[in-house]
Amino acid sequence: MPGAFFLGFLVFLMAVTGLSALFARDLLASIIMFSAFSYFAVLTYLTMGAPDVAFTEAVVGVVSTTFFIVALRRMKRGSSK
Amino acid sequence: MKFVRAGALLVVVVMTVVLFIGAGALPAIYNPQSPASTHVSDRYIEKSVEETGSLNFVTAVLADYRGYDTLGETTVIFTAGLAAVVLLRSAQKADSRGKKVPLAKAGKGMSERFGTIVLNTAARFVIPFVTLYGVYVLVGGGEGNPGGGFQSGAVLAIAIIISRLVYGEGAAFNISGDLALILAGIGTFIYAFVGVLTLLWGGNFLEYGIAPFLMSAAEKHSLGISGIEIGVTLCVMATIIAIFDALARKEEVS
Amino acid sequence: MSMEFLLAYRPLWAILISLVAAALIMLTGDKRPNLRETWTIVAAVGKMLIVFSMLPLVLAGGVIEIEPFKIARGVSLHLRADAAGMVFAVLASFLWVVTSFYSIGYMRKLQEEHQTGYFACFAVCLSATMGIAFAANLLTFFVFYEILTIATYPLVVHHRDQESIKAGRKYLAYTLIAGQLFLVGILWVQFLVGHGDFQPGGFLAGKASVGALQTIFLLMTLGTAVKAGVMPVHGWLPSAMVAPTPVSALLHAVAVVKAGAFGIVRIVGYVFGPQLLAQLGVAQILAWFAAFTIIVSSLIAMAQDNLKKRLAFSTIGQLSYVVLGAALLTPLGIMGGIFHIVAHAVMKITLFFCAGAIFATTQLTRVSELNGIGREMPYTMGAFTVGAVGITGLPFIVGFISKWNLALGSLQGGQGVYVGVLLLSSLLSAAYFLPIVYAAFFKKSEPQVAKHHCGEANKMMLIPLLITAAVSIVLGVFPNAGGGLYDLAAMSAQSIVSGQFMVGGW
Amino acid sequence: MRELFTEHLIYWLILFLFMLGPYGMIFKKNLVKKLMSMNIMQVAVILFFLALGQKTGGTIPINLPGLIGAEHYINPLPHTLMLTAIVVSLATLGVSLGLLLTVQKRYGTLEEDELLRRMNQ
Amino acid sequence: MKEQLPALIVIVPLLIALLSPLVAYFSTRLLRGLGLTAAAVSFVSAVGALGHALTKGPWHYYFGNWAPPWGIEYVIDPLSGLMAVLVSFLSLVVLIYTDSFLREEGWLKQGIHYALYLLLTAGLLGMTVTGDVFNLYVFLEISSLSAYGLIASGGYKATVSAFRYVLVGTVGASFYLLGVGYLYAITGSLNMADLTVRLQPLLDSQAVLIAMVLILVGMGIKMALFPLHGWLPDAYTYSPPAAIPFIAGVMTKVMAYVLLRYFFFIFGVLNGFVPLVLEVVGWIAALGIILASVMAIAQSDFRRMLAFSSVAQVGYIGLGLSLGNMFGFIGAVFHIINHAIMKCCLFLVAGGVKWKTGEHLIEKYAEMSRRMPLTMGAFLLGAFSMVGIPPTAGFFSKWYLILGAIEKDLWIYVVVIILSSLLNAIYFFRVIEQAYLKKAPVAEREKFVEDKKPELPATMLVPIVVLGACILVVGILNEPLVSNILLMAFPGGGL
Repeated sequence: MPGAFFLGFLVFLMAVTGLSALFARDLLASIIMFSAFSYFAVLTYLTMGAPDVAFTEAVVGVVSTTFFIVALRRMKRGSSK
Repeated sequence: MKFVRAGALLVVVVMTVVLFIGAGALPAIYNPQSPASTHVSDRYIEKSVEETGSLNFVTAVLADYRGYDTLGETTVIFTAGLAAVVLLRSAQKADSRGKKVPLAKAGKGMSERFGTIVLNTAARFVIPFVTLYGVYVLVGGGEGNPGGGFQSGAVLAIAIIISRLVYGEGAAFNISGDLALILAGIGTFIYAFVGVLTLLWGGNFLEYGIAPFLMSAAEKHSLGISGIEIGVTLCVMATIIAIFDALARKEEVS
Repeated sequence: MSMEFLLAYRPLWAILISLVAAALIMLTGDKRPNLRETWTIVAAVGKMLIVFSMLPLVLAGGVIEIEPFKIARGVSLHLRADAAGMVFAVLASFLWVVTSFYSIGYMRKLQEEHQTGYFACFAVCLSATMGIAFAANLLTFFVFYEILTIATYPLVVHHRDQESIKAGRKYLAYTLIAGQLFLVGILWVQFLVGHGDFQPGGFLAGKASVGALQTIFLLMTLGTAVKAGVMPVHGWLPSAMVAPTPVSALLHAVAVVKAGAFGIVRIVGYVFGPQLLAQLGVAQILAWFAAFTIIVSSLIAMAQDNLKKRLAFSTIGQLSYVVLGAALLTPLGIMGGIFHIVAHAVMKITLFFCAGAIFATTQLTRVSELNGIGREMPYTMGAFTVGAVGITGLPFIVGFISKWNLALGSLQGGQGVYVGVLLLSSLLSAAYFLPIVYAAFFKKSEPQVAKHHCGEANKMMLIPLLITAAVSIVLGVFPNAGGGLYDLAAMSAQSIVSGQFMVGGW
Repeated sequence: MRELFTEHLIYWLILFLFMLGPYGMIFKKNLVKKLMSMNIMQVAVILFFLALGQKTGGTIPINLPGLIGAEHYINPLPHTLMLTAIVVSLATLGVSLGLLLTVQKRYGTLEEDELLRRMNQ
Repeated sequence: MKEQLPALIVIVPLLIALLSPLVAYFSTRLLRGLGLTAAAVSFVSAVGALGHALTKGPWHYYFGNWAPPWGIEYVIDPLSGLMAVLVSFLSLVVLIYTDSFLREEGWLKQGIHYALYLLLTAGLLGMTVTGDVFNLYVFLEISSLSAYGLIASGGYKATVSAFRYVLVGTVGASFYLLGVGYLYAITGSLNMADLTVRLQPLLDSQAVLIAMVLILVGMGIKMALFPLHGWLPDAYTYSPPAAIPFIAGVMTKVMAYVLLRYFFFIFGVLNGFVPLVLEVVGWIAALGIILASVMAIAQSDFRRMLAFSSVAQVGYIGLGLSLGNMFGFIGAVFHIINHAIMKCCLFLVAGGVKWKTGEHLIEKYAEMSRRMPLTMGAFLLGAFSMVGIPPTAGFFSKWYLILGAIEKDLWIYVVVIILSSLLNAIYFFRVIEQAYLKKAPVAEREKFVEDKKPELPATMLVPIVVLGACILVVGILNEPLVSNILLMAFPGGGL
């Protein structure tokens, strides 16, 4: 089953991006790594043959990254005082 | 504090080990005879085309066999919208203490625009296609390609967010926070109302086959499915915008 | 509402009448004060009539039994007016009438506040007492037992000052812990036997191992002994003296302590039964505790200068008479114990009324200050003398009869040592009561007493204590006068021992 | 042993991702990172469900005219469930970010211990 | 419409909630009216469904008319019917209570609050009556999210505690979902009845043990079982007084009901690893009862004390669950009912005192019985019931729990229950002393002497008194409740 190894590799990639999202020092860096994590999740779903779920994950990934960035902007401006 | 930290770490490690050992007892991946692939899903695959008239099995299961789950699902996203708005609205001074602000202009705070010349032109080009694609995803779902209420709602929301980011809050192509919340409520209400309609016609909740139109069962089901898909799209789009508006709103008075 | 339905459900009406009165007092009390008293008196008299109306039937050997509704799975609210229950019910209802008159006089004299709460809790206490008297299974008994605990708490903390709050806390600590232990015992019996219905002669024989039965007996007697003030667990009683005197009178003579003693009689007679207890050998231990309490409490009483504290310790001693009577397992002993509930109640309530009257009129509480009070308040001190002498066991006063039966009971059971204990306690009680009487009448009166020239207590307090003194003399001469309590005691002892021939007696 | 490895490798990786959630939530100081670990945990559960639905030789669960029979298609049920789970994760994300903004606006910090200190003052 | 009752229980509050923001824009009075009718209709249909379940046996309602393993079904059996009646009744009562708190809020705030409240009701009702495990997860999320929203709308400290609640709650939900995943992996079905049948042969396999542990941890977090209760005290203390009575009273109980449903019905109490897991649950619950009661004694804020006492009382339900026999089941379910009513009543009292005097520290409760006699009367009943004084309902749930423990010969649990009712007595009588016996400082005395207004507006006082009366009524009428409903609900059928 070639799929298993490819799948395993993708999930491994997800694990790497997930860990680096958590252990990045700067918030913006971790948010970027987080969107990479979501991106690899989309790829994993595709290799698992779930187009609907992949599409939704992609869209939700975009929206959640936007939310994170917007929230971060307000926090940066907010935390200045 | 140290002690609690160590205790928690211990619990997490133990839990991981237990799960890893337990994973062995799970049925092997990819084997077609695994209980999950044989017990319930075969009927979805074989009968969903003639029963629900939708080529995409996932949409069939999502909107028809387990349609009630998706109603719950849409309500979840609506609740999230409510919670986010009530939270950030209470953070600001309760400005509109009861006096009615016309919906369209409600929440028309000044928010800075990122619109430089490059972004303006790019946005002017991108937004129509994104919206068109969103509508296509909603309509195309029936003909057997992936897509449906959630995806199209989100894509349309992205279109509006792009316009909101680039042209600021005054952009024509924008929905105010309060209006978005009400729209989300209406969207989910459409979904629930389709269910209530089937109740009124005498069937169980969300039983599309009971509709009194002169159509084959499959067409009735696909009509029902597209009905609720529209509700879902409206709700998801409006909620994402409501949450975005709540997050991005630069409160006027700090 | 057909007639026999009304008659059949009398035990329930006896309980409910004062609950209704309590509700009425709470509703109307604040606005129109004297309504409080009228409701109390109406309820007291009504309850007495209901209870006395059941007397002839029970005296004739009959039993009024009802199960209005089920209160738990497999257990119903089971009320039964049997001989032992009637003794306690007649006593409580009669003394409540007297106490309510007395407390009206006492409260008016001292202008106490919170009187609405006082009278309402009084009424609830009495309905709980009725419930305890008529309970026919362990759960019903326990329900009313706990209601009594909770209803007495506001009375103990009546003065709302720091000292009474502390006393209230102590009272709750003892009684709640005891209640929980009792509950475990009841549940264990419920599990073993599937029901908790009292049967004369007990129903636990052979139902569990000896060890289990002994533990159940320990749990249940601990649960009731706290309220009966048996020595190691009597701590709350003296400190509950901070309550106003009618409450102490109610606590010590009519309701709470008697409920504990009555509980022990129920457990010994109707749950375990004499034969089983004899086999288990635990009755001996209970008898030793009772004897120990009798002696030690009398010794401590002598050292108490506060009059009410001295009466409290005397009560602890007298109550252990009842416990001793029950623990003797002989018909005469049990009869003596049950009758002593009546005897002690009547005498001790007289003493407390006198103490209250003295406090109300002269604000004196210490025994050392009472020299020469006899000349100031002749009737009060006269009644006090009757009560005091009655407790020491003078013939022709009711105390003697029960002590006599107790002595015969211990002889009948072959445990002569307890006769010695009874005699010694009579001497000790004489030692702590007679000095008061002597000082009151023959010593030169103290300056404050003379200065007061207060004269007798007011009528509302004087008449009740004279009545109870008279009753203790009348009962001393004709034990069956009024409610035929002596026969009732004999009948209940008879039914407990079931079959053993009853011998001797006055 | 070898097939045990290939059969269940995917599960172990998924469960590692799953346990990353509570780990990150407890040990990461920054509230935003706690939020991310919560999200990672939810994605892990989604992966787990999808892995359950896999079939060798199954194509995507969309009806191809020629192909009849359940063994040709991948099990659509987990996909439906996971659509719901993804949107739930978006919903909780939206609410939590709203909460974070309010906390940050009031207490000016998102570090856990700093926040607790300022809260209890 | 008669035969659609199970759907109406959940759908009516859901529909009204969806329209709340729209209706609020037009008229808040209409919104209040609609909210009350929604709760009332849901209550009536729950009672109707329970009646049907008791007379004609469990009621299976198929959504979209798809048969169970394929579609979602609602099962109204005596247990879920009783829970639905309890939840909808308390929701109706507390809805009347919250009315006066929202009077002066903005229209959108009111609309959102009503929507969140009705969604919480619909979510909890959905969880009690559903027969599908994944549907239960969806409604779990609906109720959790609306609870996060309700708690967070109570000021800044509430926001921090709400954030922690979101994190811990979502972790709990994910654990639960993974548990459902495991069950789905080895049986292939999501319907409870079908799951029960297909699990029987597999009960000794490791996967079922892992699924059990996951669901137990997941629901344990949502139910605030002892070691997993970290989020509860802050969430209950800082949340707005309008929402907390319903959340505190009902939410943790429905989660406990889900565990009861899993362990008594789906896994079956006697086979496979279940007795082992239940014993562990029992020990944790027993430990939790004692420690939480001790912590409750140490609190000075009335609501925080109630929060810790909630954790202890949930331990009772865990204990009842772990006993596994009939009396343990009856004790657990009966305690769910009692504690829901008691805790709801006590938090209503706390909210009422805060509304009238703005106080929530216990020493500020001095002489409160003079100022608010009826409210403190209801508090008294609640306190007696928590301590377990006979005529009230709390005593009888202890009665059945101890009976169950004796039947299983687990004397440690008997000691734990007895010890904890004494601990309860300590911290409740501390408040009773404060309210009834202590004198208020002179300054406050004048304040309340001259305000002639009734102690609380009627819309707040009526729910408090009604729940106080309920405690007594349920206590006295516990036998018919147990024999007719709970015994029929017990999986093996009553004795």
